[in-house]
Amino acid sequence: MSEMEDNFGAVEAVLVRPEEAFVVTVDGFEGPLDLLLALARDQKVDLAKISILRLADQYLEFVESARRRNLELAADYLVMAAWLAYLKSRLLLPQPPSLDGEPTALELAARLRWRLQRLEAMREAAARLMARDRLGREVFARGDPEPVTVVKLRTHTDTIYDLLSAYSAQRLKRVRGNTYRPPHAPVLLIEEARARLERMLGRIGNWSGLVSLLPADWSYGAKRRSALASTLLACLELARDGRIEIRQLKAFDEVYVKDRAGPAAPEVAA
Amino acid sequence: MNRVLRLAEIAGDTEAVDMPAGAPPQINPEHLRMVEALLFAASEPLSAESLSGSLPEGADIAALLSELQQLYEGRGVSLSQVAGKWQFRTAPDLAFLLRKEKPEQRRLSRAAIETLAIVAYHQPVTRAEIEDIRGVALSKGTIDVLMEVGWVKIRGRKRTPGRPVTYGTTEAFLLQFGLESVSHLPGMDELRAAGFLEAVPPSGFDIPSPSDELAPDEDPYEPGDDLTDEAPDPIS
Amino acid sequence: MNRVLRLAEIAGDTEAVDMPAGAPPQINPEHLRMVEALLFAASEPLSAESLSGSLPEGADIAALLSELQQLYEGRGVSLSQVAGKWQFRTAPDLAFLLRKEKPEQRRLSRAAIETLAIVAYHQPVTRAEIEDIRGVALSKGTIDVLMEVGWVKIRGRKRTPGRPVTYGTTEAFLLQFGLESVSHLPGMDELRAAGFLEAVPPSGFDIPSPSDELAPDEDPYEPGDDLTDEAPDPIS
Repeated sequence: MSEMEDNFGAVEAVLVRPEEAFVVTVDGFEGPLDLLLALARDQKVDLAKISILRLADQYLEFVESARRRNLELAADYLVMAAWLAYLKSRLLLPQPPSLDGEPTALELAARLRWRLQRLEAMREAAARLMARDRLGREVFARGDPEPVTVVKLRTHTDTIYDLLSAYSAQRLKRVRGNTYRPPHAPVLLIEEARARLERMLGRIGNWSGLVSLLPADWSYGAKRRSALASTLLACLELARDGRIEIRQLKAFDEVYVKDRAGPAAPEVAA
Repeated sequence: MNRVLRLAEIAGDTEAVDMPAGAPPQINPEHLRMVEALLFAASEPLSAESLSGSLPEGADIAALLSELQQLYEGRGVSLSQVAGKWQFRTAPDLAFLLRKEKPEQRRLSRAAIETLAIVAYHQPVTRAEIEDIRGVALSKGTIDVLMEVGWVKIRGRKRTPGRPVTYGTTEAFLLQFGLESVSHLPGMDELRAAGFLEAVPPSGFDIPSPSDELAPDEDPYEPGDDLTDEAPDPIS
Repeated sequence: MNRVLRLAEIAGDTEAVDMPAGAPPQINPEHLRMVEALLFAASEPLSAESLSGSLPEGADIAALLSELQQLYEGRGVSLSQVAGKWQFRTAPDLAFLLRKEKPEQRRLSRAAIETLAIVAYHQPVTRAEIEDIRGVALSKGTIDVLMEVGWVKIRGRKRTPGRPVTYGTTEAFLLQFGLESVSHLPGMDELRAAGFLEAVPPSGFDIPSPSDELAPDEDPYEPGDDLTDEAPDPIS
């Protein structure tokens, strides 16, 4: 039994090779089984009683005539032809005693007959299915449905506690805000000053005054104080890293900066 | 009786029931079925003319429609006429079936509850006054939200230039927060006692005593008033 | 007679007509109206459960549905049971009236139609099994088309080497073809009795019946699975 399965399975596997994903139809047939079914109908007998021997002949004839007409048949048609020729020869020979599970020719023929019947049964089922009254074609649902409207029933969970605490906190904050609010002094961060200087490296003239390096919009008032302090600290960091030199002649005097990587003195590093 | 017989005729086999002699306009049950199906499947109301166009020649469309309307009378579905056209609709008294209520719990945003509290304590209060008390401009939707929830209403207009509208709280507000009237909102001492304010509030801090009564400088709101609810913008 | 009286009762006022003694299950006319309205309003079929959910406690939904079905029998609109749910649909014999400039639905190829039928009758079924029945390789797009139309879905994996995916039909398929369930497919019993729903010629094996339930050798499909839908090719 299982060997019969295997045996047949091998033929079928060839018939349905996935790489033949596009199927060349022969005169409108969808594969060898479809062709066989059409030929079987020509015999005008019940499929259950169809002569497989005659069917094999019809099929081989068909393949032969296709060949004569120079039609190129898809491989699966040829595989079926070869298998039918083999089946035919076995059916014609006297039946040898069944070898240990090996399917007999009659069994193979019966199985083919059954597959044809099954295909036809499914075809009829498909036809019956498609003949049903279909929604949107023969029968129609309500054309203008009245959908259920969802009404949101909102409930608020706010309590008198929320109300009073929001009010008290807000009023207090406001009253305090009016009495003392530390003024926010503008601050140029040291990191910003340093990043700015680093971008300027190579373009700083020899011994430029520190004041000349301040950002233009930070050159007066509180902003100037913050910018001066941050830029000085940034210069000290860069000097520590050996990227610039700093000089001040005496306390509180102007601070001068020299770019060690500047274009004027490229090899000063030594 | 006549009516019932005709019902039976439509519902069941046509041969079995004899039309009583002298029955009013001959209703062809086949035509009735057709009108029924056409109206059911239509995506919009149909006029008698367009129904006629789909029915066999000579069908008495007016009689058919009136028969169909009677047939559905008192049922879950009724045949109604809108703008001269016909359509099936579910019976109006069953509208509740087509409405699902979905409970949803919400909380006001910080800005909204602060604004609500200010309206409650300082009413009647104008938008500009609310902004002054909060120290922040009111975003467009805040008062709208409170009015939509139904806790804040426009109560009048202030007798100042521009006649800005004044806001106050509603009955629903009192219900939500369990207050008998706005004058029952806790005052300074009670807020202090409840721990909302520290023992010694900053100097100049006071809590107003709100009232439902019109303020001396307030006019009642008349819906006929123009709908600007703000003082003219001083900038534009 | 009984029937007619009940019809009259539903159509008109309830008091006027006495229920005949010994009437079958008491149909509450209000409940009947409600079921009618709910089904009429819905754009999709409704299950008995969901109808129950909208009706008053204790309403006999089965009796109401069967009463309503009878009430609409022979009319232009009828109450049909599809995919285990209930929906009003126009009577099939009136198709000629309603089939107008409906945009022609995508035409399915012969291969697609056959494949659909095989999936419907043989589900759960693998691609290899479909190919075995048709005796030809399925072209790549065939199942895709059916899935795109929404009639076929991946339902699981077969517990065989390679764990190929199994296909089945969807609820939309049942709705489209007006089927109560897959076991109501036309000619199902005959096909089963003849053994044509089996993979091998009948020889006294158990006969499977298509079902939405997972087959004994089927695992539910998990979208996380890799998308190979075929057993490893024994040839390549």
